Amino acid sequence: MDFVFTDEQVMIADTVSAFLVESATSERTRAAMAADGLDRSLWASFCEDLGLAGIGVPEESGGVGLGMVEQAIVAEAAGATVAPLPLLGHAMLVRAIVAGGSHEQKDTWLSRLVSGRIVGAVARAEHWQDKGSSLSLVADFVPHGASADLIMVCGEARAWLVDAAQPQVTRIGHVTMDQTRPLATVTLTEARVEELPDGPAAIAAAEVTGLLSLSAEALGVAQEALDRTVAYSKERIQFGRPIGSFQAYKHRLADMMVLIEQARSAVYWAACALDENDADAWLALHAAKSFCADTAFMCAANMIQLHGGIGFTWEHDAHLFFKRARSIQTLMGSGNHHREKVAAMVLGEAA
Amino acid sequence: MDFVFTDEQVMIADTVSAFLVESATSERTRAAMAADGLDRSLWASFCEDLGLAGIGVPEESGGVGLGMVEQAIVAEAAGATVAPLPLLGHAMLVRAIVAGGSHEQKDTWLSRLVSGRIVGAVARAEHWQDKGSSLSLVADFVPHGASADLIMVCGEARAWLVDAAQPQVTRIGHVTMDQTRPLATVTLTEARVEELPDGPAAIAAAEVTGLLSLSAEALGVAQEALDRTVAYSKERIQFGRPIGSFQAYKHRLADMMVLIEQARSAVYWAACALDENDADAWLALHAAKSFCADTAFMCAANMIQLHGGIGFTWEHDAHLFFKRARSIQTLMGSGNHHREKVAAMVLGEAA
Amino acid sequence: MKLGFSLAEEAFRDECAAWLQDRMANAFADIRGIANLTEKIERRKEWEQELAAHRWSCIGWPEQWGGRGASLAEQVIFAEEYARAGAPGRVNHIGVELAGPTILAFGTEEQKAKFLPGIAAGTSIWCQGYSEPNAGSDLANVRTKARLEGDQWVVNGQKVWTSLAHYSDWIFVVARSEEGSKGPKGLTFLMMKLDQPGIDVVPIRQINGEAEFNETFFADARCPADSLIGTPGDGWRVAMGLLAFERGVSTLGQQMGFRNELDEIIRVARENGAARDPLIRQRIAKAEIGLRLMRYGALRMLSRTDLSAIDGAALTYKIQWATWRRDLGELAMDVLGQAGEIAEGDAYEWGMLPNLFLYSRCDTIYGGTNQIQRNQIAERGLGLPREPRGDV
Amino acid sequence: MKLGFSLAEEAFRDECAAWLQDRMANAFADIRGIANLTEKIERRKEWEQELAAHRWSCIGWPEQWGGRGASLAEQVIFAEEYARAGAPGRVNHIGVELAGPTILAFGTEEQKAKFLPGIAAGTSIWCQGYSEPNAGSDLANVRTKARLEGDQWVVNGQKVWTSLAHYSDWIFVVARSEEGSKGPKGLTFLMMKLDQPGIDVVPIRQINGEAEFNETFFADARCPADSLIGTPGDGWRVAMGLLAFERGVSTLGQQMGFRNELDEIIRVARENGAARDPLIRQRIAKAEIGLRLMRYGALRMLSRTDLSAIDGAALTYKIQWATWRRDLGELAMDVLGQAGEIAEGDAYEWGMLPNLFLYSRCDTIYGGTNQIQRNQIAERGLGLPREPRGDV
Repeated sequence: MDFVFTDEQVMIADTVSAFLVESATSERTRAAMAADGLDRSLWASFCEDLGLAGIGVPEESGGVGLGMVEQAIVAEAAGATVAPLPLLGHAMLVRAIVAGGSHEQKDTWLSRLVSGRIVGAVARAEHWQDKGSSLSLVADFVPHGASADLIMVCGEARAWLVDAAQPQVTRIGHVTMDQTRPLATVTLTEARVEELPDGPAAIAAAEVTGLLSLSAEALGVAQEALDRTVAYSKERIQFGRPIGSFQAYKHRLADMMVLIEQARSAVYWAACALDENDADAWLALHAAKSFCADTAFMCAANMIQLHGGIGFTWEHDAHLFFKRARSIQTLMGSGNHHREKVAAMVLGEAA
Repeated sequence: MDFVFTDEQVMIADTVSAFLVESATSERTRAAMAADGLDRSLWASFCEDLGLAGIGVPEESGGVGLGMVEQAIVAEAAGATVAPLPLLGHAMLVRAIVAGGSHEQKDTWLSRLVSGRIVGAVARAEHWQDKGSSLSLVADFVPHGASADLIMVCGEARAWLVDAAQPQVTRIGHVTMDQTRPLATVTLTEARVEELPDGPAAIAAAEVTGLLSLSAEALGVAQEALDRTVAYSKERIQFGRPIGSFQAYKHRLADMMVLIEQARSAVYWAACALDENDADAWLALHAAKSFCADTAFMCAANMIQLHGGIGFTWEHDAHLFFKRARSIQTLMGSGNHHREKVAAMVLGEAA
Repeated sequence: MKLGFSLAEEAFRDECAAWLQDRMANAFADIRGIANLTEKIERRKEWEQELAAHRWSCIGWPEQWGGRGASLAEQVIFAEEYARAGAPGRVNHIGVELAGPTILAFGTEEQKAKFLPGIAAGTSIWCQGYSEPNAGSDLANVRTKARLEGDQWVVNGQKVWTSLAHYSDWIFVVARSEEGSKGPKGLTFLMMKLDQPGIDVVPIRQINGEAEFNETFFADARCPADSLIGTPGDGWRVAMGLLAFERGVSTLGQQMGFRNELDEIIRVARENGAARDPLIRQRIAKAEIGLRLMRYGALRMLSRTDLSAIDGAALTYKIQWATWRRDLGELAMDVLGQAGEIAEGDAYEWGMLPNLFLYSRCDTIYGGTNQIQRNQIAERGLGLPREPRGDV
Repeated sequence: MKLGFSLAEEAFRDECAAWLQDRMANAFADIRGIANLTEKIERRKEWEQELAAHRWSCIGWPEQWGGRGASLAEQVIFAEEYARAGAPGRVNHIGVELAGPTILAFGTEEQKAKFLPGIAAGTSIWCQGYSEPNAGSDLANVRTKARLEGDQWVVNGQKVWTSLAHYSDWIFVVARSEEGSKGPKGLTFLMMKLDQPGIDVVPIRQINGEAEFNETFFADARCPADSLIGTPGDGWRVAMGLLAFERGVSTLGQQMGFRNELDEIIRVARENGAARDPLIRQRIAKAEIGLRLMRYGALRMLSRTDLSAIDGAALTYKIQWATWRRDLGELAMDVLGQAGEIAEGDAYEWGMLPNLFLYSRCDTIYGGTNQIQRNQIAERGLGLPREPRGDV
């Protein structure tokens, strides 16, 4: 039992954070927002220079073979900069292929994904029509779906890989409230697909990776919203005093910190529980997703409020955090949904 | 349209408030708490000297024939002093007999109740055994039920008056968290009863009177909790300043005031809606009960918190308000229950 | 205490309802239901003039100045019927509800004659210049300067959050006219024509992608010497009086807009099944209760005989509606689910409910943040000691 | 980063679990599960001595002073197994967790030899004298006075909220030893025997009807000159160091008590059907999540290598658990429904859940109110400017 980062984990956290703070600037983010919400050059250097896109991939498949704690560290840093990167879908897809793909699929896709040559996404559909090697379906709300080259489509216990470039696949990229991670509608019309041999394993891997990544991202959003607001509160003078000296202002910042400390415990509890195959791993994931998303929203909303008028302008970055926080709340199940799962578990009801 | 008190209503409010502030002292309340939670001498002088026990009774039956606004004014003042009086059951019973009783029942009971010679209570039972003139049942959680002489028992659409002195009636007065209004279990074993000819009218009158009274009482509790805490905050010095000068403290008091102003609108909206037979009267009652009870609880809880250590001692009165507020929340349906009713109404669902 | 209306009042209701409904069904059907501040401005100016032509533009004003001297009950009724008919948001809200009443209360007879007819006629649109970039919530920290040069005031500085300045004819400005004065002292309240070379209006884009607010720059902007209300140095008192008018009958009209938003949430919730979720149901109920209590709070506030007295319902109104609407925005998004995150078209433009969610984040800030409201409530409403001012 | 335990640690778990479960099943079965501070005190003092006899009373202390020099993981394991076995609340909590570590950190070798064996043996029960009636949250506003008379300190004044003083042997007192000093300066930290004519302990009845706290009066109370920790005037530093020890491994034991309360709520909810209510289910889930996050927050806090550094998890812990437990109390009552308002017997005495509801109102006040916690978090954790102190 040692619930602090190892030296290597501290180094990863410092590296990824330094890289993103320097590269994922507000200017670049806003340029990506005006396009498809993806900074391709940033993603390329994330994959090539930083080499952290292969965290979830074993070394023999070209990855760096690290665990969920490291996955969370990267997602946290990405959240803190609201970076316009396809990290969520990438991490989900990579771990899904590792968990449920064939040898050929791993050989074919993992190195291309890890090197950043192709962009990945994951979609889910309620209904589909399966004609052996071709598949028809509509999947809504796919993060970065319009920018992806390879999409894993999940339907109940089955999962298929789809090359998005074929004409049988159409993507409609929507104007999305959070422009740093636009959603798309993906339609397959008798598209060529290759099914993953272990669908349930692939889907489970994608799901736990997605929930953990969103939780960690939310932690990053929340902490950065607090840090920036604290900095502002020490500079901004009103009524002849720095606004951070007013007690009510202080107490709101303190409340943010109280939540963030819990969110941090939640993320790394869940990450360790996954890495250590702990029986409570799902409980931890439901807890982390609901708690961290709500914390991020509360902190980003306070970031706007505590900045006053400037906080609600387009020009200030506060709305980027606010919109990201809201989108995290909605993606992959609301807070109420995950709390209901927790309730069923602690009340001893069957899943 | 004139949503302020008339001069007569201002006078009633001033009179009842002055009477209770002078008579319903903490000492007398604590003496009643150690007994059955009823200050009989206070009740006698409320009925005789003040003459306001007959608000709900027409003048021809010995009452003063006033409306629901006046009923609310009295309940608000009683709440503000957490007076150990049987007002809730009294008001419910009196208005029930007026609405659904026979001439004989009105003649027999109203003047005795209004003069304070007998104490009334109202009970509700889920199941009963009716053998013509005798009735058997168990009713739980009857406010001041162990102290009452005349109890109206309601079962679905029927209502009976029961003389509590007969041996076929047993009352168990419970040690109750709010000792200013103890609850009792009332058991009838082939007891003599007289049925009210219009049961539904009697029950409806009791219910609207009870809900409005509890809402108004809650308003009184909340306002008094705020007023006493404001007074304390101007006197109490910490860190070299009156604690009321600290911004976070101020903001909590401000939040209390914001809720209380809404609670006041709720109570008198509901009272007017009842007096004017407005179609929204039930909506107003559900709104008032849920909103005012929650407001009272929030304010009384803050009263404890903002008094610091002294606030949680037995010797200080804060816990009396806190316990009364909690009991108001629970009596006659929780906040969630009443909000669910509101939701069904606004969503256009059948009641 | 009485909520209902008299027979005469109900007759008045019939009269204005008939007039409003006819206009909204026919001549002005094209602007029916417009709630935001910036759509179809020209047609809405025509609508202001149509109201004026039938003496419906400012019914609470004295008859002499184009009003009807309407009673409170009549004003309440008109506000209700105006909204019920779906008549559009008033583009001259600030003229009718703030500038006009301020001139009526503090202006000279000459000023009344000069300004009120244009407001009543719907031909002069007004905006307000209070906030400044470095002042924020500290409203009295005014740096915009005014100096008297001959028979003109010359104004230099910058105002911010001047909503609708880009469509307005007049602006009222609080400027520092005494060199070296601080805080609320030495300020003067001026009325200036916007269309002049010394004034530049730059829109500010908000979180929802639209621009309703502006920065307004003054570089040797000018107005005649008699354009001030009150006396030089007395501007703070006038400005504070004006803020009090913000809590008038127009709040009821505002509430009708809220009603539409809540109704839309209810409609969507019934349609997409969110209305079956007990947690959503609780929040819909809370929203409904909050809206009703706003209405009865406004009626309590308006029914007071002494309008100048500090009153709990009036002091608490701003934070109450702003917080209610912020919560409503979150409810709207939770009812919409993921669909709420996607715009219908190809531009960053939002339908009623997502826009409510985004725009309501401004509500708790402009016109006095929730924090400032709480200070005011505590200090003016509860008499708590003032926070010590710093000297940085 | 790792949550699991090693094989050696699991072996340690088996050892202490076996010992604890045997005692709770046999020799001490009569005090199994007692959570409150005042029940069966004499038997629980015997239990302290039983723990000591087998070197389980303060396993984190050095072996020299009766401990085992246990690792953090071992301390965590022991705390878990202690609670799992249903062993009762430690009556000498303050001695073992606060007084002992303070003496270990700041005391002389003589003081260690004098005081530590009694604490380790469970024969000296301790309580603390910090708060004063006129100080409240302003802990440094100490008026109790100490003066050196020959070879003795003579103490006069009053302390309040001294929990368990009526069952204790020793009290540590922060007193003003420099005439005319103010605030945190001029204070001295003294250890005094309670059983003497100059000290009078008067219980304070709380909201739940019980009395766990006391007022403690000092009238020429005495202790030897060498009863101070640190130097005269240096008491504030010692007292603050002691408060830091409050956030040690014992928090995990406290959390096991919370676990029992939440489990009881879950049991009742399943039994009476409240568990079918989606609103209750959300709150149960929130409580479960909050409790788990407290555990992992405590583990983060304890896993730090530099225990003196200011740490977010440590700074936020008090407000976190106090607020969690207050909310739990409200959940308990909502699950119980009206039945929660009625006591089982004829006295004003409450079962676990209603008592939780009432007593948790103290939690957010004693040991630093939630307000003070937020000040600390903002000023020490976030580096925000201090609130100006007044001079009344």
